[in-house]
Amino acid sequence: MNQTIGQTKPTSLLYLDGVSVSFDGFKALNALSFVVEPGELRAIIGPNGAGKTTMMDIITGKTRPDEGQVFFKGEIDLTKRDEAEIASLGIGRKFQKPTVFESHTVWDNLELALNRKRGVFSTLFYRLTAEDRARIEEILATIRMSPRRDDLAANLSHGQKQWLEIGMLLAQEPELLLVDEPVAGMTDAETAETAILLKEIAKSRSVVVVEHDMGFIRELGVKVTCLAEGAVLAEGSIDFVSSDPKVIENYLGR
Amino acid sequence: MTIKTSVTGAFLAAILSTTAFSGAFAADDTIKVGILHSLSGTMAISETTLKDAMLMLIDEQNKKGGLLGKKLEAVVVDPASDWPLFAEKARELVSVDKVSAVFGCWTSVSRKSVLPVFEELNSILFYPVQYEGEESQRNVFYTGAAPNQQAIPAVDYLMENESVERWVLAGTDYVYPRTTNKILEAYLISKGVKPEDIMINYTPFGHSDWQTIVSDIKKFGSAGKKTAVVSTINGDANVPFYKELANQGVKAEDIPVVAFSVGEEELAGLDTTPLVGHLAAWNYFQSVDTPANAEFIKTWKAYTKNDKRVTNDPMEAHYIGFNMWLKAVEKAGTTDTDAVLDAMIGVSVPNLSGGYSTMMPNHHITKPVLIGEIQGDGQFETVWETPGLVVGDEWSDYLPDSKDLISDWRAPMSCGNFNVATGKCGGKGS
Amino acid sequence: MITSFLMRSFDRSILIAVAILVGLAMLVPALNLLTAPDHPLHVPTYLVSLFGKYLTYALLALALDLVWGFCGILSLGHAAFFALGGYAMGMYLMRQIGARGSYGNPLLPDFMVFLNWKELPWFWHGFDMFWFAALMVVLVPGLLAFVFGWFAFRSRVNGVYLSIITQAMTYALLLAFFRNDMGFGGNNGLTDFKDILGFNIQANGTRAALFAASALMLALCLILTSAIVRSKYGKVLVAVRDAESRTRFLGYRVEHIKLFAFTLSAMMAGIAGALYVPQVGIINPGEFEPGNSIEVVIWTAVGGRGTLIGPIVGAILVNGGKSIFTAAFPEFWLFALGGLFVLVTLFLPKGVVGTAGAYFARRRAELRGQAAETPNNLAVEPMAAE
Amino acid sequence: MYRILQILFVALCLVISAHVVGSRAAEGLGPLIDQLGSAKLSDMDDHITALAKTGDAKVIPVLEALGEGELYQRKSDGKVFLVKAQGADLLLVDPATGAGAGAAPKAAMQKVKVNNAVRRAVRSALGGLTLFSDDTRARLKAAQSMLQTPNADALEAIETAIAAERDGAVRQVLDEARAVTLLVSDRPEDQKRHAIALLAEGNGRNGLAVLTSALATADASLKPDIETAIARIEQTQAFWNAGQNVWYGLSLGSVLLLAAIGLAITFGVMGIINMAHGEMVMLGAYTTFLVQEVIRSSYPQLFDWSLAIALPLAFLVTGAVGLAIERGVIRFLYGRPLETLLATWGISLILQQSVRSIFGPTNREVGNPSWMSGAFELGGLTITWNRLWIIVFALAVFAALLFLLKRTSMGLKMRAVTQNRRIASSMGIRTPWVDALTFALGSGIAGMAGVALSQIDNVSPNLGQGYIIDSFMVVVFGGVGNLWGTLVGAFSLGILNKFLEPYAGAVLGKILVLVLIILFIQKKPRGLFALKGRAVEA
Repeated sequence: MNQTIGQTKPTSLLYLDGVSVSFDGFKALNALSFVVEPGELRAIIGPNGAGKTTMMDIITGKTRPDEGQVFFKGEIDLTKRDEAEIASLGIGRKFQKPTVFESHTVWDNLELALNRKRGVFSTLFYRLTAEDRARIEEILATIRMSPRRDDLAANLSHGQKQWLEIGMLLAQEPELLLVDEPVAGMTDAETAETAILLKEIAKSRSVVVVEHDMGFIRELGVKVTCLAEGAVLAEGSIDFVSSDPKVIENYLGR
Repeated sequence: MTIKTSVTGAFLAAILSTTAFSGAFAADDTIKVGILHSLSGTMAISETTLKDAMLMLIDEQNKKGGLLGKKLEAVVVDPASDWPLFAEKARELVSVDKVSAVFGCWTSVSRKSVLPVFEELNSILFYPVQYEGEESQRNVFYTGAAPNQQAIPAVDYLMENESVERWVLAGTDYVYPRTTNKILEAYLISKGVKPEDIMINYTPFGHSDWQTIVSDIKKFGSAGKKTAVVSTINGDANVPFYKELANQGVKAEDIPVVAFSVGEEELAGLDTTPLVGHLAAWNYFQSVDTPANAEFIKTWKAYTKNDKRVTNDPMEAHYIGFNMWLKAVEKAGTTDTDAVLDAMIGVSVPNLSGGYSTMMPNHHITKPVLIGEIQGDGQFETVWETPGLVVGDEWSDYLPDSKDLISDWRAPMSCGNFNVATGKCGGKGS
Repeated sequence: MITSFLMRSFDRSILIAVAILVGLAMLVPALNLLTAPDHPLHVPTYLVSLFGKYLTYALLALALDLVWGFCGILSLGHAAFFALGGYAMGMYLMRQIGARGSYGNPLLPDFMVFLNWKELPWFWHGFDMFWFAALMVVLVPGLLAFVFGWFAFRSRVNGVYLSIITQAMTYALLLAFFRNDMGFGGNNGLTDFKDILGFNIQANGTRAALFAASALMLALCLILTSAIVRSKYGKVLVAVRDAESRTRFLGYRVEHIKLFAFTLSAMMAGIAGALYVPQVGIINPGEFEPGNSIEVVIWTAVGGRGTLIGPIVGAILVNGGKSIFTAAFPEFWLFALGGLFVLVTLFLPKGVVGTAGAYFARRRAELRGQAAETPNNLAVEPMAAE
Repeated sequence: MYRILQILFVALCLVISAHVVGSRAAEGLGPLIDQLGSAKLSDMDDHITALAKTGDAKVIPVLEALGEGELYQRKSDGKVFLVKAQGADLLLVDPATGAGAGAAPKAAMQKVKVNNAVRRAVRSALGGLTLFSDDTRARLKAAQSMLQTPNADALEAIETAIAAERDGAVRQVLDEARAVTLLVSDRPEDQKRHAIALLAEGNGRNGLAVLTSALATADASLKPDIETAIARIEQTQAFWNAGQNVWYGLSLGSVLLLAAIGLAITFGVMGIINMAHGEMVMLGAYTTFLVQEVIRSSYPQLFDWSLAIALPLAFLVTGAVGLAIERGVIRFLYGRPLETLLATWGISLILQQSVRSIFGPTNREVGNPSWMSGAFELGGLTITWNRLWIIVFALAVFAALLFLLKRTSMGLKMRAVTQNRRIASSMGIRTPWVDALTFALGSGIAGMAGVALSQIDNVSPNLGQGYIIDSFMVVVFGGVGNLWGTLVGAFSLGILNKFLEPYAGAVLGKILVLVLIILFIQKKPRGLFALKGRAVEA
């Protein structure tokens, strides 16, 4: 397997090799290796404490690995960069708990997320151009929130916040999108719509989804990676993974 | 937004109405006296007593029939140990409450803060605390001790009676100790003390951990020469300092400490048994045995309804200042500032230590200097006294830049910093 | 670009506030100087200086609000920037005294003369020129804030930790300025000022002018802060306040965003201090007192943080109350002040202006008949436990 | 020379037949004592010497009373009495006969004036008189006074005493006293050289003082010996000084620990920025004051127990105040830490002013019980009892708190609630109650700290303010939420401060420590012992 990774490194979008990190003696990630190809939609499952969120923390620069390599687009070493830099490189992240700017309107949330210059002075003298306006309108339509554009984010329902956050990630125009449990707490209808939305998004970029909802993952119908105790347990189609005895033992239960 | 305007409006109205309100009270049937002492904050510990003392003095005077046939009325404000607030409150007392004179301030910085106000509004301030000198202002009367009325006699006493040869000058790092120590250093050197026999040490306000410094003092004192500590340590820091002295066994018989800022009030917070024999230099002690003082203490205890309340030097200074002001107003027949300023000079009133204190042309007064030893009961016992009265010297003779300056507020000189070398008013006069 | 940036700042409340301030800047001096003292509309000089002082406090509170209300940085050291600005101005005023000091030394301030200093310390040079002092008024606090913020924000010192080290900063400065060896007059600070720009500092005209300057400067800073918080940058500030890591993951350099606001705020605080000193006539290390910084926070909280008018109202209310109570109830005013802080945090967590604003917003919404839907937007339950 | 022979003679007589001599001299004693009453301060020395010469045992209480200021002269006839205060009156004792002489009002009596010079004369006279006392402690005291004020005249007396001395400790002091005295005498050089060698062995400052002054006057031949002896003593002292600094640092650290430990609960564990913490310390100190007031007026014999009584009371009083504050104000502010700052600041103003209104703005006297007074020597270290007890106390409080939090069910609940309120609540823990008790505990501990701090600091309304910033620094430096961090933080800041102080001075030292803390927080934004983990921030 290592050999294949070695070969895919130059072309793969995201490349993790032998990444380990521990907190106070607890090994959150244990020599994790993981590759995402351009345009791929990937689902990650795994029991609590398997290291899913920690992996995302490492990719987005929030946590530094104790050892191991993390490369983006083949050449860019992510372990040497901080969150803002990595975000600018084109990696977006959605948190487990929906995090939007509650005291801003839906529109402002998207405007802030828009992929424009983000320095102090460029934001200070920023004026909304027709182009930006059109882009925001477009995203609003995509996430089906056009009528609520002037509402404060604080007043959105839980599901709407999740969507707004996805919309913000779209506005960021990332090449790789990391999505942590996007359908937690959603109704079935919302879940279904979210699956459609993610598939739509994945057409133009790579997406990594962490999710517990097996139904949702089945709906996505993509390659699945199962993590346990900080390392990859199994990888493949949902049917392949869910029939793996180790996965059943560790995660799905009998 | 309407809220904002209405709030501001209401507030403006409130301010103006209090102004008008107190203005309305400024009827002609009373003479107002301002009391500008901190009642809260760090200085409340010292200043509150002075407020009470002033209220008592005014009360007593009213029992005697007031002044110029009118009752005296005290106006108390709280500048809260906040120096700019002192200026604000002084301005309020003079221009809103229209007081005839203000008794107040403790720290030098509070006095410095209000000086321009009294100058601008031409009113009178009585300042009752020992201070560093180097100042003489037309509108201020300094009833506390100048350095020559406290520090220098104390050092003389130690040199003569205790044959001290080695000196620790320990003080809080602010202007009074700095200046006093500069003066003392120059004075000691002029008396033949070698510079290496003088140790100067400054600590911050409210310093509470004295272990290192007390042990340094012990070390400095073990060089085979009689050593004494001259302490200009201020206020709150004294209690932990003395507690540390007592515990480390620094006895007065071996290394006496003479303090300029420790009075009866400060000792009230201490068990003084281990401190017996340490010294203080003041112009008044509660233990002074005169009928006037006995009367004063009796009135004070009755007024505060507390048998344990002590009296101290700044209280006596207010007593002197207040009586001088009464006399000057009577002499001038009016409370008008200019007339009172003229009448003040030369006024002589009894002090509490059995003599008379006189207001000199430099706005400082004559006082006896007493050296007292701390007793087990928290009082001082006078062990030495200047033979006569000492005139407060505002411009020290031991500082190079002030030795040529004098002050005389009588016409025609009317100058606070006349240079005798150049013969001109205004410092160097050049 | 600049005009459009500034034009953005004017909404109704800001316009009214600016109008009031400009009006005061003209009216108060006029009423003070042009009416006779017994005229019913006469404003005594005493009140002119007092209100001038309040306005500088208001500016300080506004500066704090920019970082606390909008960016969530609770600085407990803003009085330090205020004091530094004040010291810069004080040094200019000291140099203006020239040979009129007690000792008549043309170069050295009095406190240096009697402590036997022979020459002017290097950092006192240049302060005889107003432009230089004016520059230092913004540069020194700005630089300190920049350096301090650079380290603190880069290492992601946050929340309570940041508040405590800002306290440490102002406390260290307090101790440093108390030291006479520092060359800033020790505990007594700088006093006995005579002239400012050639005008007698005690003249009524100068006082009125200083009042007007304070009012206009406050108006100007209000416009500026309003423009800032309404720009995209302002939205980023609020975003940082509400969800710092989200902002970071969007690609914003949070440390730069914070640093700019912090530095700018410190500069405004410095200006406030510079206007404060000539009006109260003294600057001393007491201004660095950690408690002072906490008080500024309280003014802002009382008025309403996160609103621009709030801190101004809060500063004037609290200080006005202090002025009245210290004279009316000298023994008990601390109870009133302490009680006020407790009650405001308990019952008006959004401050006077914030609460009133929310109330009026609700009323308007009701009038428009959308009561049911109106997001009771900013109004978090006043006493939301947990 | 005559005088010391006299003393020696007297001393010997005292040992052999004190009674005979005593009664014989008694007739002359009365007038001699009465002379003290009317003498000038400058003549007192001679009168004291004359009294000492009589060698009468009755002189000892008279001189002691003189030193203590308990000798009074009757204004009417100039007769001098030993007195004891009894209410407003003075109880008189005739010094010559030791018999009671009735009582007299204070106004009728005048205290015999003493100053430091008189006290010194008394001390050395008593030293001579009690050098042969039966009481070991009196002999030790006498030997020490001989050591402190070397007087060549007393040399032979000391030597006689050494010969007679059986007690090792006294003997050691006497040997040192002899060496010191020898140096100021005109004894031959080799004896002096011997004395110098003896002094160089010890580490006493007395030796250093005598040697330094002897250096100026000594013969050229002796000078090298003295110089090496001085160098040697200084070397030992330098060694001990480092130890002394560590001790000072530990003791400062223990004060910081005491001040901060309550805050480590209310701020560190509960997250309340409790600006009223200092006022809790102050209330504890005032409780001590009240306890001592009651004891002084009603049960003076219990004074040494005053702190033991004050401790639980202070804990209860401040704990109750803390409980009231939590129930009345803070419980509405959980989850809004910065707002607890504003409210508690208001509370601290109110508490300060309340205390000022009730007790007055001035310092209140809190005495040291005898077991907390004075100092003892440990090698070259001077260790004051009060500091030692405070260190012990601070560590004891720390240990007790640690035990409470880690080993009891209450502690478990406290930790559970502060870590996850909702889950704790769903598990049946009454969270509001636990919150209140935790806050009360933190406040109560602050109150106990106040009892200890009343022993070394002012008891005034401002007491708390002096500690609040330092306490926060300690907790933040150590790492919020970690008690061990508070312990290590307090002691390391204390020691750092004390090592900087000799070089930088007290002020600059403190500034440096603050700057170092600021820099340290940049390096470790969560303090010395940060809690690590995934903990996603909001």
